[in-house]
Order: sequence, then structure tokens, then C-alpha cells
Amino acid sequence: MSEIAKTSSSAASRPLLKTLTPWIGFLILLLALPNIFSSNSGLYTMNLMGIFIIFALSYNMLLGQGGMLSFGHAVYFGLGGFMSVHFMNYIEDGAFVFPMYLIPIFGGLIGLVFGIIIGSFSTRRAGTVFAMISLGVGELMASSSLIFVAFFGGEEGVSGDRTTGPELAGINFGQDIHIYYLIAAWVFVTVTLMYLFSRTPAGRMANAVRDNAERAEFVGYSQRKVRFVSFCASGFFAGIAGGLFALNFEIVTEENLNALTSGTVLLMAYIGGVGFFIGPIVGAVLFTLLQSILSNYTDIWQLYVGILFVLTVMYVPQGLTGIIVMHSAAWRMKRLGSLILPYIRIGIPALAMLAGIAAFLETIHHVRTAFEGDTLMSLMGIEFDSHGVVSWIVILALVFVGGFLTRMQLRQLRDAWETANKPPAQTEGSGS
Amino acid sequence: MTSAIELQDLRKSFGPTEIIRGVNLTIEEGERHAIIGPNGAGKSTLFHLISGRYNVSGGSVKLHGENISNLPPFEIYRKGLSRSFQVTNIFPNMSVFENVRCGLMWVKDYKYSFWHLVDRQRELNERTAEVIEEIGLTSRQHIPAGVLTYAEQRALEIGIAAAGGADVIMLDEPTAGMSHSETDQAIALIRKITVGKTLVMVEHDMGVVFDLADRISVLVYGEIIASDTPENIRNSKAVQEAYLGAEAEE
Amino acid sequence: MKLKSKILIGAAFAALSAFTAQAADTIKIAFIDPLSGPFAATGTNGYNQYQFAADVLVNQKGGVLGGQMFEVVGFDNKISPKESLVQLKRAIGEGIHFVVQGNSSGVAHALTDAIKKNNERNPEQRVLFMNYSAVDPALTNEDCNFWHFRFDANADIKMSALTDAIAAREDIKKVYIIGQDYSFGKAVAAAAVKFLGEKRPDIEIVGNELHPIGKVKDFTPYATKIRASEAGAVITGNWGADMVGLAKAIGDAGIDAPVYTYYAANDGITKTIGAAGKDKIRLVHEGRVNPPPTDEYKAYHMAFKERYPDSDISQFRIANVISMLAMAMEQAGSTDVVAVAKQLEGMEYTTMQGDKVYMRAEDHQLIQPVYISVHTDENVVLDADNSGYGLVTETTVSAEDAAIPPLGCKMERPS
Amino acid sequence: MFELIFFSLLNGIVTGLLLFMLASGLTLIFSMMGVLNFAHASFYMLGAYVAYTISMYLGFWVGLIVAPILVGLMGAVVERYGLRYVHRWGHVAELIFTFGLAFLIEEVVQFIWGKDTKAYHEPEILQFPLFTFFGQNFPAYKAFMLLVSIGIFIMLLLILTRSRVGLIIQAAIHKPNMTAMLGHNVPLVFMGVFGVGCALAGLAGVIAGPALGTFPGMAVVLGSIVFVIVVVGGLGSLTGAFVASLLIGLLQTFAIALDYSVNDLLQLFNISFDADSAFRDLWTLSLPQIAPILPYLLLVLILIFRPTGLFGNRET
Repeated sequence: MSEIAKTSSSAASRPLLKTLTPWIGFLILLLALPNIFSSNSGLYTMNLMGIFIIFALSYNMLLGQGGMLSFGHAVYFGLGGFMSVHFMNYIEDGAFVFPMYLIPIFGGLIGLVFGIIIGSFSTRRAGTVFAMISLGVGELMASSSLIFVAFFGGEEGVSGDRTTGPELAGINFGQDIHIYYLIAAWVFVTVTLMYLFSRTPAGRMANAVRDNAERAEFVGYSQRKVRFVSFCASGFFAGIAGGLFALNFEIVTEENLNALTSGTVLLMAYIGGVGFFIGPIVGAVLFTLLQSILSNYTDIWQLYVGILFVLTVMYVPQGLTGIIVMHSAAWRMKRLGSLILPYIRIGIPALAMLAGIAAFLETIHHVRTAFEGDTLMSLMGIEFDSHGVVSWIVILALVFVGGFLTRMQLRQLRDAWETANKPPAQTEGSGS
Repeated sequence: MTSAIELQDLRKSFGPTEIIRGVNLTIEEGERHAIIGPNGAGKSTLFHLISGRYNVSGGSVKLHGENISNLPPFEIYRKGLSRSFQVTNIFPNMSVFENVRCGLMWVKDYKYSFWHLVDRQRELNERTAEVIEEIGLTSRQHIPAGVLTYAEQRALEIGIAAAGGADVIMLDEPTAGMSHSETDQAIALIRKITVGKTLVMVEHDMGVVFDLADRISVLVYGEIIASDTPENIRNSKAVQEAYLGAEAEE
Repeated sequence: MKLKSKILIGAAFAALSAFTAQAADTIKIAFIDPLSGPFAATGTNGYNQYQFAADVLVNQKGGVLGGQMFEVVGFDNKISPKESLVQLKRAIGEGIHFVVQGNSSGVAHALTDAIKKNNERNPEQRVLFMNYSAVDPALTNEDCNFWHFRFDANADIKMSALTDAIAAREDIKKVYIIGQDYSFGKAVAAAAVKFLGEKRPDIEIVGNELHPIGKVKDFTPYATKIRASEAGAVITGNWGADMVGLAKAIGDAGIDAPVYTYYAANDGITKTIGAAGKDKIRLVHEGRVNPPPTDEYKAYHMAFKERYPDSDISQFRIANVISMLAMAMEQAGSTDVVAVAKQLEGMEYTTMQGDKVYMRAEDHQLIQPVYISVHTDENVVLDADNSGYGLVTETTVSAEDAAIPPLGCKMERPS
Repeated sequence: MFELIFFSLLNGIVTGLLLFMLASGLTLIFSMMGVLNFAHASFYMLGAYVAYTISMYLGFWVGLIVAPILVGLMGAVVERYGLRYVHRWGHVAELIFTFGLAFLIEEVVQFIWGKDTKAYHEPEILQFPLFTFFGQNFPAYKAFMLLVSIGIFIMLLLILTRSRVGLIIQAAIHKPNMTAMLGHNVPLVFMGVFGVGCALAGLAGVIAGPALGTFPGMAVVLGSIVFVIVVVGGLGSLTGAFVASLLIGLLQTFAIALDYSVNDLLQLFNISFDADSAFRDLWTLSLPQIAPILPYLLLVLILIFRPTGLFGNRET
């Protein structure tokens, strides 16, 4: 997939097959996944991932590709969801006949309409003004959703039934596995379309305006219009994601368009890496996993997510994808192998330190929240006494010894890294 | 025949300070015109007024006889005027190839299209490759523009400005900060890309000016004090006095 | 790259399934409520009460059906309908057939709808939904279904009891209604207007106000308005921070009128309101605390307090849920969802507090007596939040008086 | 009616001045560093929580003094080791950093202090009604809040206009690069301003905690309102922030006090509406109901029609 990440190059010189390989791989992966994770929760998690992948990619059309920092992207996602669920109900009531699996189109259209309306005044500038307008519009919409009950259904939201309407080859999408394939199909189509959009003049100029809005005006493009086109497209795809949400959950509520959802999509895109096309995909997958798996094991998972987010912003602004792409130079020079040992050498103490920190937080949390006399807690299957001196010595030893050893190993890693990347790395992938 | 650029009593003030104080200037089509003058004379401001970066405070700018004062930059570009910048002004995170291609897309009539794939537009890409060949960056075309050397970025700057084939090209100090050999290359490049076109340039390096220009205008304190052929300017007492006097005052 | 992350996911899932391997002889009950976020305090306390009730009322007595134990498994829904459905799927995936939930009627609506669809689409994975706190009347009226049972008195029943109490006080001539701007707040307001109109047409409703939920920083302007209206009583369905803020503002403004509430106790609220609400705040609820109705209840309350010193039995009905579920299983002789549900329908039961209650078959609403208690620090045996303040019961409305006939429930029963 | 207006006015001013304590710090930070600090209200929350903890051991008054100092120090640390580091990645990253910080601080507060509302009370000696007017009490604590806010406002005014530090700060606001050339240690000034801004927010939290409640959501409730104020007032304008704070404070109290709805307006023109239409909610909309969204409406309108804000002279 790294071909996709590159802001790639010249003409149609590359053979068609090579261009298509990652896409075929993507398709096969989508088809094969439910056979690997066939459990109920596995399917459910993957459905959620699919929806978030589209949503996060649509967000990145703004932030990563267009340089527009939005704090209100959930508006289009939510409105798309509400519109779709209303249409689901019209179909159920027999108001008109329409196949249920195409419902997300309505979500996309309402997203597009609102993209046009809001984009017409918000895309005049990028930067802080854009961010503030998006915040204001987001808050307005979220507050209105609780006031206008007829459309938004108040805090109960609006629910629908996806099993009505014309069926597709005898399937009524009652089962989760059917919905999985439906979402996978939509994911494949929309991801392809969004990638292709980034390769059109409008998409390329969005990058140019992000890099240098002024200069773009001196090659004939109005920065406002360039942003506007991206903004509308982004609203459209966010609306489709909302429509899929409506199909999957059969309910859409106020939280689909509130500030929390807007914040979540920013977080997903940023952790994944906004500078790369596949960054948001990685972010969406990772965040969904954190949300649905980590939260099963610990009450304080949001604390970990917060720490991860802040550390990413500080030290890895190019996101997780950026870290992976950083290795491409060494990979091409076939020197990646020389990094394995140094990574192991630093990885073990670093893991020990992280485990220590996590154990430290978890134990404090346990001491604070468990009921009186319950001092026994378990972490990763290890049971210990949260009030015991020995446990605390072990935890602190993990943190400090691990931290100390990690620090000591940093130097050798840096050396190994430099050796592996000599002659000086020419490319760092596309910018961030 | 109308002239390429015609400035009539052009004025620009920032607050109470008037920077451009009634400039009248006509640049004919096909002419290579240089604007010289001491620091702070308003040369860059004049460029910004013509290219639409600043709004004018008074007077008018005409391009091929059409009034373009206060049009946004992209409108002016679409009417056939392209420019480069004194401080390098490129798209740093995009590759050299893409930088140049951005300078071509509007002219090739793609506009805000989201149904063409840029990689499949053979003519666009071939033309881009040609321009890159001309500015001598073929071997560096896949590198992000932000990591080019200074001289390469200056060449790219000119390449973006010239790529679209605008018939009026304005270059703001194209050789600033270059070494001798680099300057020579730049002159050759400018000569090559402006064949049959109107060139307006601001330049400090008198060698470059006298080498390239057909006519020279001298801007001092926001006014044109002379506009003539290089020889006449070189020999003009008034210019020497005003210019040197101004220099001395700084 | 893609593949690599997928491998990681695989590992994560493998780890997950290893962890959820389960013993077969326990009956799992999924507790789907907020365990993180702003409402975690209430949710966590409910979770503790469920675990305590399952331990004390079932497991320590030898379990049900010849030794099967109850295990309450917590699922954090972050009080979001969407997340609740995700957790419901997870619970079903783990083979759980019994779900309890209470916080937020919005979540309850989402769950009951999803469970109905699930039970139709996957008959082998049917689920029973025991709602212990979501009081929107619609859940047992037009939106009722066979799989949903409500153990709390619904908002109309509670309002009926509240208005009885107000009607009995001749000195109250003007009433101010204030609530959060969403379905529950509106339902409370509508019910209050309706019942007051029936019972005391002479009472003037001087204010009927909805404020945005969770967004009001300072309730002082509302208190000013209430004061200006010269109301003799205030009715509110507010909960959480909105309840605390309102109570404090009313106290600070020196308004000397009773405030009739649904959710103004426990989980930090009693402590925060403190002296500001003394003899002012009144609460309608289904479980008595002071004076302790029975010794058995007192012992139960104290035992809970011993295990969780920072919290109290705030939702007595939880004990009823567990006991009645156990009883239904015993009577059905199995844990089959349909069989258990049929036993629950119409079940009569005497609670630990000595009240006779029954599960009305037409709409699955538990019919029980309702009490109105006052927030005070006098005669408090079992205080709340260790604050010295607690609830002392003032008025009792018997089950018969409190019962409101079902409205528009058309229940489809599985054949 | 007069009673309602009198108390609404008083409450509006109390709220407005409290908001100004937050907005002034945010404006100062923005003017100097160009960063809109999303986490500003989180420091307000930290102030309340820290003061709560201190007040349990040493009493309210110690908390009033010590908590803002501690919060200010935390702010300085965040600037020195967080923001300054992130600065190299550009403005968008800075904005996202403060956004993430707000999220993280809320989680940390919940981790340390738990998720429930804290019983943080006003000191005993301020628990009496200062005066009673038309039978309604005005609590002494509100008057105390008013007094502290006004005191801070005057102090800020004096420092900015009369002291050397104030002059440097003003210079830095107008010409950030020039100040460095004059030989001032700009990073230190930045750290100081950020710290002081956070300390002001912390102080606001200390005095607001007992009145408005101390709970993990308190930052979110106030956070975006403070943004609205600095944008509406004009980014970088302290005068604007002051006027906008009072404006928003009064707007919110009066919108609640005045019970007008769209329906009333329509009846004025003898228009009736269909009670079942999809727009029914629009017709029954009342002023108190929409009170909290008014600031956001104002924000969007201002940004569209006057991006410099009421008193600002620069766009971002």
C-alpha cells in the first residue's frame, strides 16, 4: 500500500497491474477478514472500523489534504445518519420503494448540501478562523439537535429497520455478516473514490493551497474555491459514513453530531497520520481497537488514549504511518534487518517501563475505586495485592529500571538508525 | 497595437505613507523590461500592485488594454500575467514535478475538475516534464520542493511562473542571493523561457539587467524618474545622481 | 504495512477470546450502563449494587436451579445509545441472555428496540431486558415489547404520587415546573400539568421551563425567575449536575418552597446539596431508607455499606430485579428466556422492605408502592454519602393508588 | 419585573466578570503567541480541584492563594516543555496539542479526583445573604466573586499600562519580533504570560468551584464559551474581551429571564401554525431554551461578517 502513500509521480509509465496490486490486495483483505474474525464482536468491531475509515478519510480531505482544521466534522456525519434513518423509515412505511443498501447515498447528498451551505462562508480562510467557524457550527448543530425533536428525535434519537425494502439476491441484511459485506463494499468504493479525488486537479490543488495558499492564487486558482470543492466532497463522504452508521446501528442519535464525535475523528486521523492517504485508515482501525478492546480491560482507557494522543502530537506529528514510512529508505536499501536487533534491545526495557507505568496507574486506580478489603487485583492474568509493599516495589522497579535501560539503549539505536539510513535518506515520503 | 502593461498614475499608500506615488509606465509587447532602483523605492510593491497581491489606492493597471486594477491574483493570472516572488514562494511539501504541474493546470483548462486524473493526462505531464527539463531539475523531480537547494528553488520558482505560458512574465529579483555561475545559468534560463514574451523584472544585479533588458525604468521613492534603453540609462546624469544620491542617503 | 496491522489485530482478538473463556455453570447477567465518563459514579454504584445483590441474595443462598451462580458482568456503554448496542452485541457474543440497564431512557429505547430486532432475527440468541431505572412511560406503553420488563415506577406513576402529595398541601397555590430539555424532562412536565389539573385545578402553574441539558453553568437566573414567580413549590426531573446546580441556586436565593424531585440523592448529590436543601428537597422513589422499613433491609444496607463505604443502596429495586429473576428461573425450571419471561409476567413478590409488588402482565410494569421522602439531617439512621444527610419518608402512596392503567401497549408474545 | 431585571443584571455582571478572568488570560496568550489555547478552561477546572483539595486540609483562604499559583506553575511547565516543543510543527499542531491537552487534563482530573461532583463549599463566613431585595437573597459569596473579579481587572489594567513588564508585553503583542531585538528574553516572557494566564484561569476556578460546582465536565461547559468571547471581542483585544465577557454574561442571564418564544412573535402578527408539522419545534422555541446556543450563533455571525471581532484589528 505504500505506493498509495507516495505523492506519486509521473505519467502512466507504471504498468497498470502494478498500480492495481494494492487495490486488489485491499479487496481480497476486505473479503477475507470475516473468515478470520468470525466472532460476533469481531464482526461488529470491523463494521465500526469500516464506518470510521470512511469518516476519518473524509476528515483528512480537510485537514491532511486541504490544510483545514475542523472541530465540527461530525455535523455532516450526523446529518447523513439522520437523513438516512429517516429514509429507512419512509421505505419501511412504504412511502416509496428503494433498495436499503443504497441508503447511504441520501446521507452523502445531505452531507453535500450542508457542505455547500457551510462551506460557502467558512472556506474563505483557513487557519484559526476556519477552525473557530467549524467549532461554532458544530456546537450550534449539536445544540439544535436537542431542540428540534421532530427531525433529530431528541436524546433518544431516531431508529429504523434495515430489513425492509427490496432485497438483494434474497438477502435482507438482518445478519451482521451481511452488513459487513455491505459496509466493505461501500468502504472499497468510497476509499477508491477518495483516493482518486486526491489525484484530480481539484485534489492536487487542495494540497497546493494547504502548502502555500497565496502562491496557488498566482497560478490561477482561487484558494477559496479550491477549499470549497474539497469541503463539499468531504461533507459528501462524511454523509455516506453517517448513512452506513444508520444502516449498521439502525439508530442515530445526537451524539453522532456532537463535539465528542468531531474530536474523535480528529484524534483518529491525527494518530494515524494526516500526511498520508492511508494514515486515517490506520488511525481508524487502531482507535476502534483501542475503544472496543482496551475498554474491556481497563476503566481508564481514555486516559491512555489521551496520553497517546498528546505524545503523538508532540513527538510524532506525522503519525503512526509516518513512523512506518520512515523505514522505507532502509527497506529499499535492504538494511531493515540491521535494525531488528537494536529494536529488540531497546524494546524489551521500553516494554518493561510501559508495563510498569500502566501497572502503576492501574494499581492506583484499583486502590482508589475497589471496595473496602478488596486488595487483590489482577493485571494480564497476574494476581497481586494492590496494597502490598512487594507489588509496589516490583512496579516501581519496572518503571525505573526499564526507564534507565531504555535511556541507555537509545544511543545504540540512534547509531544503528544512522548506519541503516546512510547515504543520507533522500525521501521522507510526502510531507506532513 | 495595445501595449502589454500600462500603468496610469498608479498609487499605493499604507496608512499615511504613500509608497507608490503616481507611476506612469508603458511596457510594449515582447519587450524585456527591467525595473531598478534603490532599496525601499517600492519595486516589489509595484509588482504586487500589478499582479493583484495588493489593492491599488489610486490610478489603474491595464493588461493588454484591459483594466485589471484590484482584480484578485487568480483573475489576473487567467488574463495572461504570471509572476515569481522575491522570497521563494513554492509548495514545499509537494514534489518538484507537482509544483510545476500546478502551474500548468489552469492553463490546460482543468480548472477545479474532480473527474480528470492528473496522472492520466498525457499532454499535461509531458509539458510538465519539458518545463522541468528547461529549468534543469529533471533528476530532482520527485523530491519534495522544500528540500531543494536555494538555487534550485529559485529555478523552480521561475519554472512555476513560466510553466503556464503566460505572455507577460514578471520576475522579482530572480537571481538574488546566487553565486556567479548560478546567475549565469539563471540568465540563460530566463532568456530561454521568455522568447516571444513580455518580461518585466526587478533586479539588483546591474550585470543581469544590462544583459537582459531592452528597456530599463528607474524607480526612486515611488516615482519613475527615467525609462529608456540601457545605454541611455547608463549615460543619464539625472539617473546617476538620483540613484547614487538615493543610495548614499540610505 | 496493512497486513502488519491486521496481524496485530489478529493477536489482539486472540487475546480477547482467551480472556473471555467462561465457566458453564454460571448464569451471566450483562450490566450495560456507564462505567466511565460523567455518569460513571451512578453507573458504578449500580454495578456494585448488582454484584452485591447477586452475591447476597442468590449465590450465598446456594444459587438457582440446583447451584448455578449469578455473575453480573459490567459492560461500559458510556451512556451512549450507540455504544450500548456495541456492548449488547458483545454480551450476546459471550452467550449472555439477560441484560440489565437503567441510566437514560434514550439508551433504554435503543436497547429495547435492538433486543426486539435481535430476538426476531436470531431466535437462538434471545435476550431478556430488565430495565431497573429508565422511567420514560413510553417504554411500557406504545413502545412496549415482550422482552422488556421495568422494575422502577415509571415517570407517570411517580408524578401521580408527587401530585398527590402536593394536592394534599392546601398552602401550595402556585407551582413552578423546570426540567431538562429532552424527552424525559418534557414527559415530567407534561405529566405534572396533567395531574395537577386533575387533582387541584386551583393551583396555578406559574412557570413551565425547559433548560438545555448539561449545558447550564449557573442556575442563579432560573432561581431568580422562580423567586419572582412566587411559586409555592417547584417540580423538577433534573438529575446529575443539573440537579445539584438547581438545588444550590434555589438554596442560595433563599427560596423557601419545597422542591419535588426524582433524582436528588446519593452518588455525591446529597453531600453536595448539604444544608442548602434541608427540608426543602423532596424525592419520589420506590424504596424507603429512613426509618428503615425492616431489620432485614437495614442489615442488607449496612452490609453493603461495609463493603463499599463510600456508596449507599441508592436503587433498592436492584435487589428486586435479582430476586425476582432468580424466582422466575426457579419456577420455570430453566434459564430459557421465553420461559423465564412468562414466569415474570404477573409475578407477585414481597420485597425485603415488606412491600407486596407484582409485575403487570399487560405492559411489564412493576406495580409497587411509591414514597415521598425529604432531604434532612434529622432522624436519619442511614445517611447518604456519609454526609449526615439522608432521606426520611414523609408520604406513602400504596401500590393500588399509584398504579396507572397501561396506555396503548400492544404486546406480541412468542407462541 | 424590576426585581427580575435587577437580579439578572447583577448575576449577568458576576458571570461576565468571571468569564473575563478566563478570557483575559486567553487573549493575552493568543495575542503574544498566536495560540488559541483550547486547554485554557482545563486550567480553570484544575484551579477548582486543587483548591478543593487544599481547602480540605488548610481551609478555603489558603486554597484561594495557593491554588492559582500552583496552576500557574503547571501552565508554565506546559508552555516550557509542551507548547514550545510543538511549536516547531506549526500552528495547526499547536492548536491540536492544546485540544489534546484539554482531553488529557479531563482524564487526569477524573483519575485523581474521581468522576463525581466534589463537595467544595464556600467558606463559612461568606455563607449568609448579603442583602434581601423583594424577598430574594443575594448571597455574600456572589459579592465576594464580584469583588475578586473587579480586583483582578484593576490589577491587570495597572500592570499592563503602568509597569515595565506591562510595556514589554504590550510591545510583544504588537510586534512580537521587535521585542526580541530589544534584548528581551521573549521565551521567558511567553512562559510567564502563559503561566499568569493559567493562574488567572485557576483563580477563576477557585472562586467559581463552590458556586457553579466542581465536577469533571466543568471545563467543557465553560471552555467553548470563553472561545466565543475572545473571538467576538476581537482576537488580541483585552478591551474587546472585557466587553464581550459582559455581553455574553448579560445575554445569557437575560435570555433566561425573558420568556419570549417564536410563537409569541407569530401571534403578534396573528399567524398560527400547524402543531404537527415537522417545524413545530421551531414555532414553540423560546428564548430561555435557546439561551446557550446564542453565543455560538453570535460567534458564527461575527466570523462571517466581521472576522476581526468587535474590537480587534487583526484577523488570524
